Order: sequence, then C-alpha cells, then structure tokens
Amino acid sequence: MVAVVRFPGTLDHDSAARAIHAAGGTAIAAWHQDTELPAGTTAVVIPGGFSYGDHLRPGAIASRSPIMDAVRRHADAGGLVLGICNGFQVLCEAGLLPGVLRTNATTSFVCRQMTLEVIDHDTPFTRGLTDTLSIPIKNHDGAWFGDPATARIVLGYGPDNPLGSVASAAGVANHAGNVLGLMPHPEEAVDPLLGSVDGLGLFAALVRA
Amino acid sequence: MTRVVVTVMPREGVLDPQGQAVQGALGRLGFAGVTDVRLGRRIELELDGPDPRAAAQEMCERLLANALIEDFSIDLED
Amino acid sequence: MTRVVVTVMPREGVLDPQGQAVQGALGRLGFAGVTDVRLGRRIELELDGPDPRAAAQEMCERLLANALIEDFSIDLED
Amino acid sequence: MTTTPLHRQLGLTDDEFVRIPELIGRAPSDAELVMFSLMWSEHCSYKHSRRLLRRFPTTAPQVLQGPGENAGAVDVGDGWAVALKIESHNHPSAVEPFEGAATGVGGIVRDILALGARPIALLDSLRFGTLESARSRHLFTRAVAGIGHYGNCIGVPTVGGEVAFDDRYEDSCLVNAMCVGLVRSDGMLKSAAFGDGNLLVLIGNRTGKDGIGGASVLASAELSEDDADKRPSVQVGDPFTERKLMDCCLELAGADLFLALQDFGAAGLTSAASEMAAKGGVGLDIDLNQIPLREAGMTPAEILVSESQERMLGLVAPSQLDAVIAVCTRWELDANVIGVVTSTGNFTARHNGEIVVDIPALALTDDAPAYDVPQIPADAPSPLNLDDIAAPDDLADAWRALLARPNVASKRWIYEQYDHLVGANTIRRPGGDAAVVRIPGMQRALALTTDCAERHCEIDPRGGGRATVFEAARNIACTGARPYAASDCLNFANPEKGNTGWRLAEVIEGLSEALESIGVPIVSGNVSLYNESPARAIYPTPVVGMVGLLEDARTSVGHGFVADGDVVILLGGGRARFDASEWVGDAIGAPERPDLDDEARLIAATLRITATGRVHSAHDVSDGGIAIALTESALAGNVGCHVQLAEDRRNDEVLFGESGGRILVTCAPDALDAIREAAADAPCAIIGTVGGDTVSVEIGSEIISLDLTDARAVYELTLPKAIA
Ligand SMILES: Nc1ncnc2c1ncn2[C@@H]1O[C@H](COP(=O)(O)OP(=O)(O)O)[C@@H](O)[C@H]1O
Ligand SMILES: [Mg+2]
Repeated sequence: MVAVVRFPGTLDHDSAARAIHAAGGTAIAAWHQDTELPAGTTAVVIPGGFSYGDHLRPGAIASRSPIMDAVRRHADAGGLVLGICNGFQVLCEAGLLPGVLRTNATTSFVCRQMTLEVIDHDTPFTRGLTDTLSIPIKNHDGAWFGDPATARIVLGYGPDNPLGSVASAAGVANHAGNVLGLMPHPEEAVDPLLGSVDGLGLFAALVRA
Repeated sequence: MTRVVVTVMPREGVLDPQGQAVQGALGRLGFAGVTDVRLGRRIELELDGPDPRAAAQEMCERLLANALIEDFSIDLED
Repeated sequence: MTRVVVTVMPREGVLDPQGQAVQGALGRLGFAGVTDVRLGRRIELELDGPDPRAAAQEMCERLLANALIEDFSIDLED
Repeated sequence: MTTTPLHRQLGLTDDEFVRIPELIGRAPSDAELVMFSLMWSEHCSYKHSRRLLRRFPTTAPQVLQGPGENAGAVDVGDGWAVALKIESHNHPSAVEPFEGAATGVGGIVRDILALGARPIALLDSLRFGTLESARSRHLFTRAVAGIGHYGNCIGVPTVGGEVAFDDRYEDSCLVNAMCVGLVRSDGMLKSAAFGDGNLLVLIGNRTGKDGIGGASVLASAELSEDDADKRPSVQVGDPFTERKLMDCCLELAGADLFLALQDFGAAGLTSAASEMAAKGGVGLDIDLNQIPLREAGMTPAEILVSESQERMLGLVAPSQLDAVIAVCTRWELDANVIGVVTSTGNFTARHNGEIVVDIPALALTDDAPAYDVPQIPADAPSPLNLDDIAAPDDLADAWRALLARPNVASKRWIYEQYDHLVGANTIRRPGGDAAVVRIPGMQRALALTTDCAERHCEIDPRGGGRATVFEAARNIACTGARPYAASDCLNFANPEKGNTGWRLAEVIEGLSEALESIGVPIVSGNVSLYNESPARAIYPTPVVGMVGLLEDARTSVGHGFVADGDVVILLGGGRARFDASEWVGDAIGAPERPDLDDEARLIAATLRITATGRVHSAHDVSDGGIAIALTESALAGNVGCHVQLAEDRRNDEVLFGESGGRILVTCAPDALDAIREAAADAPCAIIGTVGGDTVSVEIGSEIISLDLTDARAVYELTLPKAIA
C-alpha cells in the first residue's frame, strides 16, 4: 500500500492516489500529525501543493511535522519515498535529500509541459524507463540548488533549463536511490486524456515496492 | 559606495499570514511563549551616488515597498 | 516580553536570483549606481521566557533558517 | 464651513436617509446607519440594475439553482450539479492590483463553496489600458501575479480567461474572476437561516479593519482625484487559510453538519448575516464580543462591516456544535459561535452586553431602494467607409503587425503563471477556444470560457450583447460541448449619466435574446458600475462566463490543425468587416447585428459536426479575422495551410475583417461527406488544405503567406516584450 502524506495546504493528494490506482496499486492517506505511517505501508509519496502556504521557505514547516519522522524511519529502512514538487521541497528541508529548492529564475510561477531526460536509470524508480519523459512542471520555487558533484541527479531538463536549476536538475535521489524528489508532476501524466502517460512508471515503481 | 539596509514590514493591522504560519509552526515544535511573529523583508543595497538615503527612499516608494500594506525604514551603514 | 529580531540573509557566495531581479528592476526604473542587491528576511518575534536569545538561536537552527544557503543573526530589542 | 452630514459621507441620498426611520420606527444609530449605507449601496443592492436584471432568462430544465443564491447551479447528470459564478473585483484591483486580484479569486471561490460545492476550475476576464502606459503595465502584471498566486496556492486550476488592452480602461481596469464547482445535487447548501436556537458559527480568519466601507465607497462611486482618502485598509489575501477553509467546509458539508452556509463578501458580517436572516424570514442575535479580532479597539460598526477575507458563516444545530468544532480544530481554523437564530425577524447585535443594532433584517435587504436609470439612446451608428481606412502596402507585413498586437498575440505569458492543471482533469489547456475540464470522477467534461465584445457593445449594445453570448457559445461548441449555463458580470460606467443606462438595458436585452435562442440560462451574475473617471468611461463590458457540457471527455476537439492533407472548411455565413474590429482598434463603424437564427443554427451545426467524431480541429474566427484564426490553428498544430478566399471586398478586409458566425473546421478528405451532411442548413464551404510550413491565403490573383517559425516568434514574444 502506498501512503500519500497530507499536510494542510497539500493539493495533489487525490491526483497522486488516482495515479497509484492507475499503476495498479492502492493508496492510503497519511496525516501530518500522525506519528506512524498507516499499517501496511510499503512505499510513500509526498504529493505537491503549498503545505503551510509555502511560508518561510517552501516545505520548511511541513518538514518539521510528526509524520516526517515516520517517513525518515521508512526511508532509513530502505523503503521507497517519492516527493513531488512540494514533496521534493519537504524532503530537502527534512534533510532526506541533498540541496534545497529556490525561487525560479523567472521569479514567477511556471506551468509548462516539459521533456525530461532520465539521467540515472539505476534507481528503483527509473529502472526500465525510457530516456525521455513528457511531464509538466508547475511551481514557483523549483530551482534545485546543491552540489552536483556529490548529489545523485536522476532527472534533468536538458539544455532548456527554465527554472535555473543547478546542473539543470529536475529530480534528485539520495545515494541509496530509494528516496527521489522531482519538481515535475508525474500524476498529471498518467492518462492519455491528459496528453501523456509518461508519469505512470514512477508510480508503478512505488506499487512494485 | 554605501551599504543601505531597507527593512519592509507588514503594516500594523494588516494581515500577516506568513507570521501567523511561522508562529503556529514554532508552537508545534514545542517553543512556548512565542506571543507574536511578524515576517518582513530585509533588502541590502550597495549604492553609488551622492545621496544614498534619498535614493533608497525613492526606491522604496516606487518598487521595494507597497505603501498600502507595508511600512519601510532605511538605515545607512558604512 | 522581549522583542527579538532575526535576520536571515542568503549566504555569501550563494547566488541570489531575487536580489538580482530587484537590481534589474531598479535599473529599468532608471536608478543608476545600484551595484548589488541582496534580499533576505526579517522576522520579529515577541518572546516570553527566561533566555530569549538562546530560544531564538534554537528557533533559527531548527526552523527559521536553512544553513545550506542562509546565514542568520539575532538582535534583542527592549 | 458646513460639514457634510454622515449619511451623505456614507453615500446615502437624502431620500434614502429619510426612509430609514420609516422602516425601523426611530432614528438609526451610527452603526445602523453604516450598515444601511453599505447594504443599500449599488454593490450590495444592485439598486440601479435590479429591475433590468429581471429580463435575463433564468429557467431551463437543467437549472437547479438560479440567481439569488451565492452561486447558480445546473444538473450535469448522475446526481451531480455544477455551480458557477463570475464576479468583479475592479476597484480593489485598481488600488492594489496584486491583493485586489488575489482577493477577487478568493471571494468567488467562497461563493461556490457556500453551496457546499468543491471548486474545480477558475477563469478570469481582464481589461487594462494599453501596455504603453506604465501604470497599466503595472496593474496588468501585478493582477496576473495575484490571480496566479491565489489560485495556484488553493489548488484550483485557472484554465482560461481573456484579456484586452484599450485606452478606455486606463483609469478603470477590470478584473473579473469566475469559479466553477461540483456538488451532489441533493447536498447543495442554501444560505437561508432557520430554526430558533440554531447557532451561527464563524469559521476562518480573524476580523481586522480590512476593506472597511469597500462596498459603498469604492465600488459604488467613480474613482476620482481624492481617492487616497477613500482608500480603506487594503484586504490581504491568505490563500493558505482559504485552502484549509475549503477542505474544512467540504468535510463539514459532506458530513451534513451545516444547516446553511454563507460566505463573507462585500459589507462583511452585515451582508452575510442579514441575507441569511432575510432569506429565512428569521432574526439573528449576534454577540460581537465572540468574534475574534486581529486588532484591539475595533468599534461595533467596524466589526460589522469589516471585509476581512477567508471567513465563512455556518448555521449549525446545537447538538452538532462539538462535531463542527472538532473538524475545524483538525484544520487549525478558528471556529466560534457568534450568534443564534431568533424568531424576531430582527438583526440584533450586542457589544459589551449592550444592544448596538436592532433592525428588521428585511429593511436592509428587501427594502433597499431600486431606481430606474435614464434611457437615452445613443445616435445610430453608420458603417465605416472603407476609403477612410488606409490599405496596407504589404499584406504580409500587416498580418505580422496584427499578430504582434497584445490583444491578438499569445497569452502564454499569462497562463503559464497559472497552474492550469492541478487536479489532473484539464483535458484542453488554455490557448484554444474553451478549456475542457473532466468532471472529477465522471466521463463527462465541461468546456469553459469567458468572453465579451465590448467595442461592439459600445456602438450597438443590443448587437454587442448578442455577439458576446454567441462568441462564448461558439468557443464552447468548437470543443464539441453543448452550451449549458452562463454567468454574467456587467461592467459599466456610471448608469446615471449619458447613454450608459440605456446601454445597460440594451446589452441585457441583447444577451437575453441570444441566450434564449440557444437555450442557455443565466444562473448567476454580478454588476460593477461607475467604472469611469472624469477623463474617460469604460466600454460597456458585459463579460459572459459560459459552461458547456460534453458527454464523453474523450471526444473533445482542439483548435490546432492535425494532419497534412486535411480539408479546411469554413462554417457559417458571417461577412468580414472592419467595423469595430481589432484591425481598426476602435469602437467605430456599424458592425452587423448578429442574427439570432443564423447564429443558433451555426452552433447547432457545429455540435452535429463534432458529434460525427470525424472532426480534427475546430476554431472560432474572432479578433483579427480569418487570417489570425488560421495562424492560431497552424501554430497550435505546428503545420501550415493553404486556403482560397473569395475576392468580394478589399483584400485587407477579407483577411482581417471580423463578423460573428464563422468557424474553421478541419477533417480528413474521406470525412467530408459526413461533415457536409451534418452541417445541413448551415453554410459550409471548403476553403483549403492543411500542410506545409506557411499559412498562405490566396485571394483572387494575390497570395499572402506567413512563415510559421516567423509567426510563432511574433505571436509568442509580443506580450513578454511589451511588459519587459
Ligand atoms: N487572462 C487570461 N487568463 C487565462 N487564460 C487566458 C487569458 N487570456 C487569454 N487566455 C487564454 O488564451 C486563449 C486565447 O484567448 P482569446 O484570444 O480571448 O480566445 P477567444 O478569441 O477564443 O475568446 C484562450 O485559451 C484563453 O483561455
Ligand atoms: Mg475563440
């Protein structure tokens, strides 16, 4: 069962749950004040949104909530954790992923379909994925900032780096590869009606875990 | 070259959602006795020119602060 | 009750895109001689308790600043 | 020096002031006077438009809730209803564009929420002065940022809208926002209070001095030189709290814990509570000391009229109170019992134990004055003389120049700042005719658009009203959806002056006739008057927000060309003219008044055609004429076309002239017979073929063409450059 973590201001929990179903799995809700993940959790997704209104720094306040201790224990035990957009910001702020997400180079919100390059095929999330994925971005603070020499950059925007990420990074994993954060929204690319199904693979990985 | 520090804070009485969110978060983290939090901006400018205070004043009025909802103050460092 | 002012600024050497955007905007508005702009946060806390500086220090470390990209400083007012 | 009496300072006329003691049997207290002034303002009482609004068609089989509640609603099948409403936030946006536009979004979202409906889409309609004006650039860029900020943060996709720039909006910009929501038909909430002893629970933000007097002072008078003094404390939006309020209220509504629900809009508690009481024919006894305040020392009058955002007023049975508070606490929202339903019929408010207000609720609402506005027709327009319009030397250059007008160019700079996807239901994104959004959990989808033909409305308000409705309906029909319901926002100048009152009446007549001809009801709306300064008045700008229903989301049609070799068809018999067109860029000439039958026939034909399942693209021909429509379809599909047009007028007018009633459709050659048959009695002409990397038009012996790469650069870069 894939736990979908929800904070006040989380927006994409329903879409993430639908994507998990589309990938053949079952979603279960996890609330920010819970101190344990739901019984039977095999993988975790932290969906997008504006937890706590993005106040102070995106993800900062959410990253200090009780559920994140449980997510940390799950990750330390090798469990899969996928952070999408605000979820990526939360994971960075929680120290589960390296770096931090900063304001876009455009200093504005950007909602746009993107072609992503899969740079690292050797994580549980990206094994077997095609080399490029069509998935939209939609964020205001999506420029990853960190040390590209030591971080494991898994997904990239390629030469068109609209947000101004260091090393054009779109998705970053921890060294073990079981925690992945990405700014693009795979839950918006799981249905031909939405224009792409390229996001399904990431959810399939969670369901397999 | 003068370093000018502009401080922009939400006006008294104007809603400060950021401050409220931070206050709530500090409470949840177990910090007791936080009775108010207000969040504003600090802008450090390096200015070259004859009257940096007057320049900063005009910058605040035209861009850096929103007089309808924010107050600003200007300090010169040397 | 003590008013504590926490200042959080982007670290020296860390690119500050928002500061740059403000610098660009000031230039377009016709302000000459703006050689650098850095944008940070000012957090005003009203603290009730025995050691407000130590409390604020811990708040900064645990929430208010991100050490990876930000420096903070603490001032007590009275 | 004589001082102006308080009632006049508050915007009440002497006649209105005299009526108050007649209604309440004594002289009003200051707090009561302030409440009357707000409730009897144009913004709250529609006193100059109420009588005219009765003309709108508001009934149809699909209508579940017509005008009168916080939003209207229509049945979309399987026990579900769609709620819709459009509203203006013009004056606050002119004062502080970011917060004004943001709180405009917040306000319309709460109107939808008040029905217990989950907001699923937002749209906007914007008017500013030209982008050469620094002030207009500022208002435009900040308003867009504010709309984006609020909508993005609450997780409701902003899927469409429209914007135009014209000098007539230099002093009075327009910021209209529309919200669409989804609710179980049998779970739809009303706002009427009932049941002695039931409790009023205020949920959400604390009350501060925000926007005090906004309704009467700002939105019901012309902006003038001394605005600075009139500026109330600006409302600041708090979308994070709004999102919690949405989640919390929907959870409470889902658990049947609300007996009624009402948002706080203009005039704050005064309006929210008096409407709940008046609609239910009951009284309310409110203790102002139970309202959490953001600032110490607020007077009763200030508390009563504060327009602090992100607040809702629920009616709760005493036995359910604990359950309600528990849910609010889980969402980290303040919830306080502030009053109780009584059988007196009076709006009673106490402060520090003393009664400070005690008036019949109906006096504030139903007894508000209503006025007729002067009906002075404007002179009949005369058609443009083509000889007065210079013919361009080079038609391709003229085409590029038209494409480079902010009114014509791509609006990507705007909609990329809006999260138009959140919710994973956006099937047709902004950039085409109407957006298409799947109804969550259903196979059906909604097509959504906002439109207005303001130049036409200025010249011939009856015709412009019709043109507005038909443009919206064509945009909907192009996606394959059936025009289903509409909401309107009537943005006008001062109706007490000149021809404005007549224009208002005529526009309403035109909108109504057109809506009747296609069977679309108005289920909600809003009026914003006095959009004028001493220097200029806005065009009559009756924005229509329309919702279409598509039975199967998979069958929606886009506006981009699809395949080499496809046939280009022009549906409809509209005649391209420069009168009131974007090309002349002015309200001059005499545009043809849309024919009700022709237009209705075209829309019906378009729906039959899209229903064949053989249509590859459909696009409404609007601003900039057929040349621009072809360019847009080519750019969207990244493939060109070659078409031939009849040489019946000067070539520039053939290319760039406008008319109602034209739609471009493409299909594979082997689908042509099916399409022709479906078109039946609507004019249907084959005009060319899709293919190549230029858009080229042959008129008589002349071929004018535009390179796609070239066109794309012009189309996409215009807006970013204009505001840089
Ligand atoms: N202010 C806006 N907000 C969001 N989308 C917009 C806005 N203005 C224009 N758009 C989008 O750009 C596209 C073209 O707009 P417009 O030229 O007004 O279309 P039409 O002529 O079909 O009414 C539409 O998809 C519309 O939704
Ligand atoms: Mg159109």
